[in-house]
Amino acid sequence: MATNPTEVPGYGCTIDELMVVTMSRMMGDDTRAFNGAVSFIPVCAYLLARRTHAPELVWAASSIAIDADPKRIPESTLSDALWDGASMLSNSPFDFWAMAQGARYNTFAFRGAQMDRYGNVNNTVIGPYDKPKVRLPGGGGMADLSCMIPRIYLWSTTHDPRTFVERLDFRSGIGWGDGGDHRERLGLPGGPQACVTNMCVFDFEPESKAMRLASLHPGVTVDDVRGATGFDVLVPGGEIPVTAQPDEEEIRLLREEVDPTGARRREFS
Amino acid sequence: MATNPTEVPGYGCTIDELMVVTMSRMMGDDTRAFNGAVSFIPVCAYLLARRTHAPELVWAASSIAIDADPKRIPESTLSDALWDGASMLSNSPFDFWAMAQGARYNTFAFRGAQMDRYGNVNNTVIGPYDKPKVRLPGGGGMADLSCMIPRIYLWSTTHDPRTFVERLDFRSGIGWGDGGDHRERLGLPGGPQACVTNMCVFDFEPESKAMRLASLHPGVTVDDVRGATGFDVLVPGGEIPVTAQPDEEEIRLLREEVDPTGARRREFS
Amino acid sequence: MDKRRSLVEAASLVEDGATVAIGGLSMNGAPMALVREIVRRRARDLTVVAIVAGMPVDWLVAGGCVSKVVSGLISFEGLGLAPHFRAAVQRGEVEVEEYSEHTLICRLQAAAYGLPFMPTKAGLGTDMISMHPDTTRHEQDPSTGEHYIACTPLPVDVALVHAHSADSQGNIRVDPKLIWMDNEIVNAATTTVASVEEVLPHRDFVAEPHRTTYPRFMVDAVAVAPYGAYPTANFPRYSYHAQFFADYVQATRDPSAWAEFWQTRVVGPAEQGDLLDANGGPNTLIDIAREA
Amino acid sequence: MDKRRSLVEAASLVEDGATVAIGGLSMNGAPMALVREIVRRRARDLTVVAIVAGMPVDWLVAGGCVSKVVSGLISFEGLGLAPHFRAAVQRGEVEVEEYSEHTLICRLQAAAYGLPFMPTKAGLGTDMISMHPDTTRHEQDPSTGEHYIACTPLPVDVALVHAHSADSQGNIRVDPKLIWMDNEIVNAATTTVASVEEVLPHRDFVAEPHRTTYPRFMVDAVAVAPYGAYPTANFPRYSYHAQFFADYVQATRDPSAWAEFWQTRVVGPAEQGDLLDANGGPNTLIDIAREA
Repeated sequence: MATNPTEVPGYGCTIDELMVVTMSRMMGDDTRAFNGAVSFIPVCAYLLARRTHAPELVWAASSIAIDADPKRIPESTLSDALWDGASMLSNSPFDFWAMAQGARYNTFAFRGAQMDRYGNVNNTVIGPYDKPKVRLPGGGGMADLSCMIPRIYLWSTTHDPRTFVERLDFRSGIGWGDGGDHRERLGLPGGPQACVTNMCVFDFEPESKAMRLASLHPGVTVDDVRGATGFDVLVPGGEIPVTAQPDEEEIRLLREEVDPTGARRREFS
Repeated sequence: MATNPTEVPGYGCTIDELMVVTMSRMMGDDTRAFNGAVSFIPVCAYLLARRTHAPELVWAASSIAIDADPKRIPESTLSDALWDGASMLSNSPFDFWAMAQGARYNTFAFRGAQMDRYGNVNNTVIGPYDKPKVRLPGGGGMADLSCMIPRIYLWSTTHDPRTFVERLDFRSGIGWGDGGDHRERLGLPGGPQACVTNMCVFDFEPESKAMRLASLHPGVTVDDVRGATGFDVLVPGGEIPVTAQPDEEEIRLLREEVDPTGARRREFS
Repeated sequence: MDKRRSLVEAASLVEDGATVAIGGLSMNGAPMALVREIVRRRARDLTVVAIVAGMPVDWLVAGGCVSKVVSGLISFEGLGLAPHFRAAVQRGEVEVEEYSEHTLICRLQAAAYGLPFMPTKAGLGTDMISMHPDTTRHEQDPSTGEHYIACTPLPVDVALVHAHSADSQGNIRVDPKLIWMDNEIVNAATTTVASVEEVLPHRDFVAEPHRTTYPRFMVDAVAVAPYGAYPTANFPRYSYHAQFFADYVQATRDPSAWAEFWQTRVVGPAEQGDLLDANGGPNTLIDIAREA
Repeated sequence: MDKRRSLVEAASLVEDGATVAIGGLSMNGAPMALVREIVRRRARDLTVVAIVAGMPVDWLVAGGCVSKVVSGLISFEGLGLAPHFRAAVQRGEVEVEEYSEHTLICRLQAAAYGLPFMPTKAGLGTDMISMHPDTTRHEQDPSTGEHYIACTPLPVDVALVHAHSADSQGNIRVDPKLIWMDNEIVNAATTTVASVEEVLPHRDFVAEPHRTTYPRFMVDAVAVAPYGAYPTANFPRYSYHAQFFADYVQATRDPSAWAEFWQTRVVGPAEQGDLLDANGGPNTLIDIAREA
């Protein structure tokens, strides 16, 4: 079902593991996160961060099970198998949506079949809406949570020009919108902080809010990223750093405790 | 604490009992009622109706405890002592207010320190709002539920010109508003159906929506009612009926099962 | 009033052309036994409201029952896309009116609460809003200038939910009270039909009234359906059946395999026991039992 | 993070001039132990938000702590009017900003949800609305012409609630989850302070996570206060103490009786045990125990 992600040269881990560790290090003790469907990479990242540098981090499994500590990560990240060890099972409309609207949660990660330079995503259709070439699952809570939650993280395991596009076929969830101060004008809090892909890490240029190359995974060049991205990538002057290497302990925890069955590799199928 | 209500001449019961039985007979199997604070008369009426002619009647004690069957009626009609035997304890904002807004409940009874001819009530202040002569408890849920619930019943144990006034000092809850089609124009469902007092029963004239004498309690004359009412009472032509006599079984059930400690008399203090 | 009905009787409350809302969320708590009876009686022209769902919508589409899906997300998550739903939409046979989860919740709440709209920040700046400006209107507060979306009422004819238990009067327990968005569809619906794992004596509801989720007067019919959410989960009693999802997706790749799968493993079996028998019997029940 | 604090420390989070919202409803579940400490430390100039309440507001007014009450209803129900509240309002010393219950809930929700307003039909055609047209605006939906009330946000500095139990991290159980409107004030508040009957081991919360009412990250301080709702009720553990209410009302009729009552039976006792001792001791505990 899942193909094996590639080795990261010289890092003693595979690309899924580098992505998890990279995202994990973006989280802190003040992170209050939850997850939606098919969110293996961020779920691993939250669980790993809690085991390493952010013990106070809040994570609501499936947006339901607060402080869960699952024995394994199942095929569905909305599954009850993810809820073991929770100290609260919250009631969806009354508890979860109240907390999300009030930004009691502050962190949400999402991906899409398409993503544009401002971190807007499409998970609805490829092609025209009424007669789509590909009908995708739908935006789910993306349109909601991208408007409610201040710290948005994006990820993609398929960094290619079909995913990173000049123009979305449909905007299911908002990133920085049309860029610049668009979110602010709409009264929306925060915005996308970073995008972790299987090739690199993007941040967002503070003025234009366009994706900007922040680090390259080992063995990847700026030209590789440019060639794999459907829009013009902002590349800052000077040396582009290499994405930092995971510690041995991070890799061990991820493999042995956080995700022993390798659910994270499902995103590479 | 509570003074004894007067005997109803020839009926073998006291006025509180006649009021309860009269209100009880207005309820049916399709009644879905709840109660607020200090609502002894309607609580007794719902419980009695369920024991006599309306076994399917729904009553949520304190707006919380659905189908409760309390052993006694306590000093507070919002008290947990009223909840015994319930088949559901509902969660106030999420369950109760959803059901009230959606008119899943259809029946609500309220009284006020002042009431006008259209069945609007005041339970907020006597005198000017900012420097009141008497500060009353407040409207509570009156303004809400009088807008949400289609079948409104009013009652008063103090039928006098201070209670039934030409003009309220404050409109805490809406009856028929300014009369006529005022409720309809505001998009509000139904309206007051009847007002049961210690002297008589009022209904509402269909066009003007003004209170109209429907029946007189034994020993009370039309002039008595006129003298005790601060606004002009509509009196229909012909003989005004006498309020129907309670059955012996109704009185027995009320005294022995519904309200053995006589909490209903608290409204006559 | 005795609200107990057979699954067939309960499912018959969903008339052709109705707007029917389906409870559960993704792999959890869908009223699959009721959905199966709707498919078996060949209902037609349904508008299906499903906030986040997969298998129930795919069964209804595969059965030819659906003209429109009003939804936030339809998939099998890590186990694949909903294949019949996807194909039917791509062929133009089924219309999708897509909303986000919260705008859909707000539309259901507006219907339930008798309000002209419910406001939310959800969806601002997305195509989810520009796509249906009549039902999700982008507005600005006249006093503060703040942007919001006014979500108009979405009335529902029948809500279908699966729960843990009921009494004969139709009081319903979802236990624990993890109700996803089921309350929203029950509140918005004219008629509510519930399948339950078991019927308990009324006295059990009186003994623990805080565990009751829906009161009798909001429920129109109750049908007993053990494992009535299968192949989705009924937390904490049983989990979803991953193998069923995998076999289902596999079968759709070959028309003849699919015809047999559909007949033998979905619509053919007569009762709940037969359905479970056709899908692995006791081994499946052991497989989906949750670890304590 | 250990959120446990003494009652004195917890109550000190309510600063002079703060807007403090008080949980419970009428005779049920008010955070009386916290209120008593606020009175004892002579807090001043509080704006008190209490949807439907009695004794906690009367104590705060009697203690001279209150400049404004934002409320739906203040009384002791069948046991009388709240005497200090009433007298202070009639003397013009305390301002009352009166709302109805639902418009107040909507104002708290608007604050909690970050919305410019929440709509409701509540209050249409009443003076409750015309009294404060800025915070409860009578509007008409531009599309349908339907009337509604737009309730603007009511931000709260501190929410005070009483609950059954907590763990040391601040996870809170209201058990059963009969939360009145407490969720609304907790959601709307910057800071939440909870008193609880007892602290339980964290593993008890993990064993039955569906019984948790508020998660640790929404709670700032937890103070243990056995009988912390006394003289109001803590369903299902104990009922309100009717005799206390009767004695209280009686004492207010004579200034010297009142001074003694206030000192010996309300503010004087040091700890919760002393308070109960001063109000009848074990006989009172037996009196307020609920019948099984």
